[in-house]
Amino acid sequence: MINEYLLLSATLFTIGLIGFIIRRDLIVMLMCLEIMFNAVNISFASFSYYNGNYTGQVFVLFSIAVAAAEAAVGLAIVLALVRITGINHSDEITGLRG
Amino acid sequence: MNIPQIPLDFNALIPEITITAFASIIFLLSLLKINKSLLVWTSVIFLICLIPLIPVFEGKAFGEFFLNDFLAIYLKITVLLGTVISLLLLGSYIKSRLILLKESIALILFASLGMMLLISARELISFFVSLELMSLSLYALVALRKYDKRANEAAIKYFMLGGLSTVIMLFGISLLYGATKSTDFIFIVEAVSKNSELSLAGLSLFIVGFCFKIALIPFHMWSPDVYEGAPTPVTAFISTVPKVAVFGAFGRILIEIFQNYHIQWSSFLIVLAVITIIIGNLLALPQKNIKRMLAYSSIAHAGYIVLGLIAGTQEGFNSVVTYMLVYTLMNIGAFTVVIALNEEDIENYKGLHKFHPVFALSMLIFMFSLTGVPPTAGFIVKFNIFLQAIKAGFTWLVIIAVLFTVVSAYYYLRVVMYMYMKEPIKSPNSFNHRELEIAIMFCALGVLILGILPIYLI
Amino acid sequence: MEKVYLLIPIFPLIGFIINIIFGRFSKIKTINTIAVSSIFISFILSIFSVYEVFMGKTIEYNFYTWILSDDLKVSFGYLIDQLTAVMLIVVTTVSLLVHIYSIGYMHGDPGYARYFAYLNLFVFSMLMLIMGNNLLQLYFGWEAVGLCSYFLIGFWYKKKSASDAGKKAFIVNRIGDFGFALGIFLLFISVQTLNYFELFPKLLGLQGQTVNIIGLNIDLITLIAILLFCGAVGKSAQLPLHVWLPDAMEGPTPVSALIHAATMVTAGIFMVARLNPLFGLSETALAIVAFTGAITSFMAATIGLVQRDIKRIIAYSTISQLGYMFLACGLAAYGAGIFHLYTHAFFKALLFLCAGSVMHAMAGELDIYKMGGLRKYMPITYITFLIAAFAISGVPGLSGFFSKDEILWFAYSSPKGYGKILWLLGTITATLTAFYTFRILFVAFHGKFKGDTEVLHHLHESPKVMTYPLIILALLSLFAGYFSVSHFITPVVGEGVSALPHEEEKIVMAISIFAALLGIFLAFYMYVLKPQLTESLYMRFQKVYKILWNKYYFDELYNYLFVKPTLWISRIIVEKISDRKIIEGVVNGIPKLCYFAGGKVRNLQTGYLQHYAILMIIGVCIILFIILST
Amino acid sequence: MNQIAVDQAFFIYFYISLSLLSIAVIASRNIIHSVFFLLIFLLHVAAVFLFLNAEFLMVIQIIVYVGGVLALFVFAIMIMNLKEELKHRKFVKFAGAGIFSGLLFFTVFYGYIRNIKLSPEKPLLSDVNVLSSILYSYYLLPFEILSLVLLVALIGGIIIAKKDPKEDK
Amino acid sequence: MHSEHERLNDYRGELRKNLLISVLASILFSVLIIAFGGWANNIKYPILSTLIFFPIVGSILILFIKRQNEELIKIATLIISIVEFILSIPLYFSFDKTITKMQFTEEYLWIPRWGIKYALGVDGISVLFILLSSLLTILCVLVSWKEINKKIKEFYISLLLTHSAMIGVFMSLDIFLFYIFWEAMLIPMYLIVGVWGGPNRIYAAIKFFLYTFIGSLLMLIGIIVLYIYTGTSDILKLAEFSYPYKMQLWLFWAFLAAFAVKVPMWPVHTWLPDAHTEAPTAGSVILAGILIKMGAYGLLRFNLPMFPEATVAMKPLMLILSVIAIIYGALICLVQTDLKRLIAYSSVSHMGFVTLGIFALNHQGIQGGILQMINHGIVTGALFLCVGMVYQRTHTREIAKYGGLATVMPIYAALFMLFTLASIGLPGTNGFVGEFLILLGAFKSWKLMSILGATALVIGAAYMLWLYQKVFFENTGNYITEHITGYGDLNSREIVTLLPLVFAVLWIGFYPLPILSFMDLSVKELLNHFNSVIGAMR
Repeated sequence: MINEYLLLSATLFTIGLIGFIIRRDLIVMLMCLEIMFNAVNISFASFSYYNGNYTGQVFVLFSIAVAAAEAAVGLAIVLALVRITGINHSDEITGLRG
Repeated sequence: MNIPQIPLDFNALIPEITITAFASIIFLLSLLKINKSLLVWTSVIFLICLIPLIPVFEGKAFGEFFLNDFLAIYLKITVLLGTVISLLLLGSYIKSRLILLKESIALILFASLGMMLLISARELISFFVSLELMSLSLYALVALRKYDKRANEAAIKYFMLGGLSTVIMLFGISLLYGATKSTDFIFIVEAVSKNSELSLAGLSLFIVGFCFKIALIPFHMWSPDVYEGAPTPVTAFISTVPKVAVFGAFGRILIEIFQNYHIQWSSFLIVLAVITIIIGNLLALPQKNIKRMLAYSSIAHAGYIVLGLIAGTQEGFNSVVTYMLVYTLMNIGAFTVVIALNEEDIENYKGLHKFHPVFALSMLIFMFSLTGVPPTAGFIVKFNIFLQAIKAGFTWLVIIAVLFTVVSAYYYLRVVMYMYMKEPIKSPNSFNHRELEIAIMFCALGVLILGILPIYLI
Repeated sequence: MEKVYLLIPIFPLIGFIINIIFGRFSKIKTINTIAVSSIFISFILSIFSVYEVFMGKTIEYNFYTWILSDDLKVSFGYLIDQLTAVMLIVVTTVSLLVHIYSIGYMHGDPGYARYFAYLNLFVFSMLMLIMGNNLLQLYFGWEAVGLCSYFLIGFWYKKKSASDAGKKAFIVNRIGDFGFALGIFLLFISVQTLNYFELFPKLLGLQGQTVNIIGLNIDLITLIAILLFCGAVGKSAQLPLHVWLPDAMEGPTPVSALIHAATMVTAGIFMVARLNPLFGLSETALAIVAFTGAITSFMAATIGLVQRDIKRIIAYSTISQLGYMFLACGLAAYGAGIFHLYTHAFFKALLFLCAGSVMHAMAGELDIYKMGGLRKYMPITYITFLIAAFAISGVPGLSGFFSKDEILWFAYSSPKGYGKILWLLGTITATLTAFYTFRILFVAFHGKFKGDTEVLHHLHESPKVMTYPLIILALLSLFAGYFSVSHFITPVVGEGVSALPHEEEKIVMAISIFAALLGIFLAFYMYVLKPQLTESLYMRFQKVYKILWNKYYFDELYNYLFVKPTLWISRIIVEKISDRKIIEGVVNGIPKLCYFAGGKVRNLQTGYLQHYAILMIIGVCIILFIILST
Repeated sequence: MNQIAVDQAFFIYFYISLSLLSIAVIASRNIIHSVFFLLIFLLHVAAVFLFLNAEFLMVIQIIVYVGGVLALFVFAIMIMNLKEELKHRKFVKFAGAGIFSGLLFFTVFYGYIRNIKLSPEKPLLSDVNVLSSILYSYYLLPFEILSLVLLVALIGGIIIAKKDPKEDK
Repeated sequence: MHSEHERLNDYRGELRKNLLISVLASILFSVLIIAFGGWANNIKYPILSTLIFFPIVGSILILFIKRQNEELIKIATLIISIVEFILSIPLYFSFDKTITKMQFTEEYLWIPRWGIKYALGVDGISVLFILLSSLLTILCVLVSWKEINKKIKEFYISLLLTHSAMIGVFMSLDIFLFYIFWEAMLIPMYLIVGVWGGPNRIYAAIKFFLYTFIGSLLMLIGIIVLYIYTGTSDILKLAEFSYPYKMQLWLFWAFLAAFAVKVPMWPVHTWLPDAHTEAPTAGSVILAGILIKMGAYGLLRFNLPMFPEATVAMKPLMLILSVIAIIYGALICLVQTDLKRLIAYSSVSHMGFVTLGIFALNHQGIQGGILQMINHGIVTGALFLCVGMVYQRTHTREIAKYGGLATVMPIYAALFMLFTLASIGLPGTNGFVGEFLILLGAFKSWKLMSILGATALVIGAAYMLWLYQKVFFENTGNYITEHITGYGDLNSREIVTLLPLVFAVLWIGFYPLPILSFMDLSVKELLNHFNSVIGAMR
């Protein structure tokens, strides 16, 4: 079963990744990050299940907390950007390059 | 189910705990109406007092979770030195710009706390959380100048790509955990051979996170943009201190845990190092903005440093560690000069020697040190890295590195050339704070003295 | 007592140093007192040394070690034997007279001090050359006299032709010295010494050894001799390196007398004579020496026939006479060669000094066709010139006759097959010599004055300080021949070889007397009796005349063959193409390439967040792929 | 039906629904729809945790994500008052390249881990008591650090997001 | 015009006074230091370290002099350099010519972890360069007196630091220390060329730096490989090891990369004309006088003793390259239009002689090579000084604009003539002895190469005399008459600057024995070692 769970995790991760890469909207990109976090969490939990120890679960706990923290900071940054420039699209912020 | 027990001794943790407490207090104080430079100077003095005490707390805490050995102490001192200088820069920046917030002091302290924990972490969860502590503080620091469009852009890019790398790294950790059934390094070392395929897959994803943080090509893309967009003191901080910690952790994981898989991980690190050295140096060549140029230069430096890891020996790792100290001094020093001159366009460095002989001289020292010309410390550490790489049999890699060092000399020297050999086009609108002078003098003398008497470097 | 002779070269050196440093601040009188007295002391000391040699002593003395490196040990020292003694007499006498003469000749020249300093330096160098006891010291003097010649030819440096001539002299000499130096190297690595006395005994051991040069096996001794002879060819202005000597006439005339007639140019003959044990071991080398001498002698004489410049004619005559001397040396009759050197020094110096005297009177005019009838205005000059002309033509009783006759006799009587050819060439040359010398005499001193009237008013005999040296030299030209140098130096160079009985010498002598008189008569006939004949001859042999007038086009040939191609190669191939294009192209190309590549790679940094992410993902894939494959 | 078959059936359901939901999140034009799809997605993940014997995680997933993070998203969207997305392009221009690199990642990665075999252990039977004991003793250090992470996130979030009239120059 | 003249006179008076003060002060100072040295002799007075650190300390002192106080800076530098020279004289007189060991050695553990030592010592070869360097530095200070008129303080500091680093190179007995000095010298030199140079100085400086840097770094790799192989960084010990042939070849090339660039050998010579041409006079003098000698010195110190087999194998190639450099440099000189550039290219040719001698691999060749290095330092240094002096008056280096200088500046013309003659190797000047020995050595070793090399005697004479003719002879050009007035011939400072070199030229020309015997044993030792290794291999 572990391979199936890993497949699930990888699939979700890939979808999140693709979303992260192709969406312009910064908030959706953040959501995609959350999807990826969840994909990883699934893999952790499944490993925990099949390895027979709690460490995976503990890690998921931490991961969730960190994801939340990241979301908070990320949203704040996006908010600041939108407030200053009115832009919330990733492909419109290309002032720094070269 | 029996619950593993660990002794709750946290002697070795005392410096971190002190910093935690101090940072919290500073944060609280920064909410009050207190003179900013007072805060800065308090923190600086606190850290300076702390630095000599760090070696005292050699040892372990929480069983094997937290290790404060010689290397960790060395790295921590480096981190704290970098932090002190960055704080000085920040202090001067806050004074003259009024744009950075007081909270930044606390954030820098938290970031360096995260780094110190990262350096000592011997267990993947602590490791991951410390890394996040560092990263989140850095995101916030970059975003601090929130009324600046470029800073915002930098923060977004940093955050988004950082998040991506975090997730990839986390995935790697999960695979590693799956393969070894543990997050404790000691168990991992034992278990890694049982499931080598999976753990190598985990390792390679795990390493991506490191590569991102130390900006190896092709994971470097954030760094020039962020360096350019972030407030310069923050750039100085980001470009050096986190790398110290990350390289420390990186080396530990590669050399202590995956020692037996040296061939596997070195195979792609070689590729990355070669690409990084070549492209990093080539990219730095046409830059017009000095911060950007330094960004690419630090990318290239990361390439050189990785050579020490590729060597795959404890000595190689030591050479990396010492490189980080010197790298911190010279890179922060260079950024300090940039702050002091308040000028990012290299064109405007023309004839600066006339107006600021001391700054120009220091910049000269930093540039030559970055190039790796004796008698600066930059040479000694680069020599050390090359020595270890050749010892491990990577002579051809070193030859490539050496050839591109010459390329790097070209753009470093251009700065010197502009400062000393061209006529000035305008007098710079620079500022001249005591903090900056102290920082510059410290870095320049450090680079010179360590270059002539490299006893602390080897 | 030996050490005293060290002072012979030292005094001129001191004179040089004093004059070159303090000359600028000194009075004229001080300058020439220093210069002349230093030479005079050398002269006196030379006389002493010659006396000692005459008494049968050979003086050798090492002053100090000059160069010491591994097996190479070279000293500064001196060796005075019969050969050196003769040379000492020639050099000190002529230079003393020329110094005195110059006091008058150079009067009022702004570079007066410089002139005397150079002259002293020259005497010093020449003495080093002839007195040296080893080959490297000879080389030292050899190059040093070349340098002085360079200085003195280009003495009036403001004249482009003068400085050009000086440069040419130096460089052409250097070409000869190139061979000379190689000869020294080859000799040294064969015998491990350069000292004459140590060297000569070892030469026999070299016989039969060969050296491989680009696949050819050449006899070692022959090669050494030829290489050394190269130096002599350059210094003594033999074919094909003779081109510098006529140009050297740009220098002050006393210099031409001293350096380019009497002393320096004879260094080649001296060298060959000095190294006679070496040359004697190689028939080939000797033949080369002899033929070079004979051909040069003849060609130079033919050129001399048509020139108009008084000094140039004498210069070609010098080349011709030097050829004579080489002819003698090539026949292993070194004694005869040196004898001719000795007599030639006096009458040729005299010729030059007379020419100088004429120029002095004529305000620097050189074209003999602008002179004429000078006999009346300058009697002393005329008479001395006449004596010199007789001497050079080989009129019996005068010094030239003895030496020339001896050479022709050795040529005629040589056991070698080619001796007769050489003799024939020599005899024809003798006729030509007499002809062109008397051509000067008749054109310049006889007939009517053809120059400007302005000049005519100032015509005068030269001051006494100039005429006395002329007179002394005339006396020497008259009587020097009675002192048989060839016998004197036999201990050093050996007897000349003659395969014929001594009675036949009279026939040779008669023929050569006849040749000389024929030349004189022809000149008299053409320039005094039937002056219009020259015109018709000129019309008849225009082409020959043109070739002779242009000196067989040697200068042009060298210019097109060597100078221009070298400059072309330097400018186009080496500098423009190799240095600027290829090497600099690579050197500057690499940074440009880097810069270009940097600019291209830079485009990857687009600023698009997602581009960055995509690149990261591709990086991850690469890492995974690499891990997968290892 | 035996346990394994049930598990497999549920797994297939979750696999399909989670995939579709996540695709829906990234595909919907309206950002609010995205948030709601994310909500359902997160709940499904919580259910997956349940299947993996991690009840506590399920609870945490629901509390933290649904109660915290999603609320944050919604608030943020409301504060920003973004509606332009509806009028604009949804994807970046080089979406094709993005999809390609994503799939490439999947192929390489999954091709790699597909064959791995783990030594089977007895599946974990969860006990919240044990979990808590471990968390507060064995993993005390990371737990404490985590508190700092949250503190920093707090500070960072607030100072970045807040309007500061005094320094608004 | 009158006041101008007066001002000039005042200036000259001032100058004389300053010079006098400097000389007196230096003598006093030296006496003090030497007295101290004598006193401290019991505790092994570290003369070499003193020599290295004295200018560094001096430059730190100068750092504290006020920028406006230009005269004081100059005087201080002059005093420091004269004292330095006087201090280096004992090296000559106390040197024991009868032993082959390194002398005046000092040794302290420097980087204990790697076993790297701060080890100094000199043999008969290096002493000569140290003395030459000390001498030339004084002259550089003197010639820069009026030429350098911006950033004076920095200039003199750079000069002193360059000096320290250069003599450090010649003294180091530790390969690591050697490298440090070798590279450290680049920094001040880069500044000297780039800041105080001519119009195209930046290009020249960067070219110089990058060229040498790339070579040095390749050598660095060689050093590391050596160090790893042997575990020691002691130069003397390194020479005692025998390395596998293949490794020798690689290392030979790695070291050659650095040394060939410095020498410079063909075809890596193109930095030299640019750097020499653009550098200020002092820079050119140091570059030509000492800096490029470091390359040949390196060959002697490393390539020959450490990689004898590779040296033998590479000998033909090296000889060919040397000959190409000789002829190539000479040919290019024939068509140069720039005074300094011509002299610079002549350096290429002359240094070709040096390498020709060194790779002849016999006593005369090597001895001649070393002597030729010194000669070249003296002569080319002097020529650059001369050019600098006239450039200050005319502000042009274009040969075509000159002419007739001999009339205007007779003393100058005379001195220049002497150096010209030395440059073309006339017997009686130092150039002859060196070239003769080299060609003789090369002749022993490979006749054809010596013959080809000797052609440069002809071409050398051609271009130098052509130069001399164009600059000094014929009629004075308009340009010169316009610019030269008001200065006239050389002033006393300039004559004083050139006199030591005149003396050296003639001294070595007539009596080279002291110098030859000085290095005799060292060269013998080198060759003995070399031959014994080669002999053992066979």
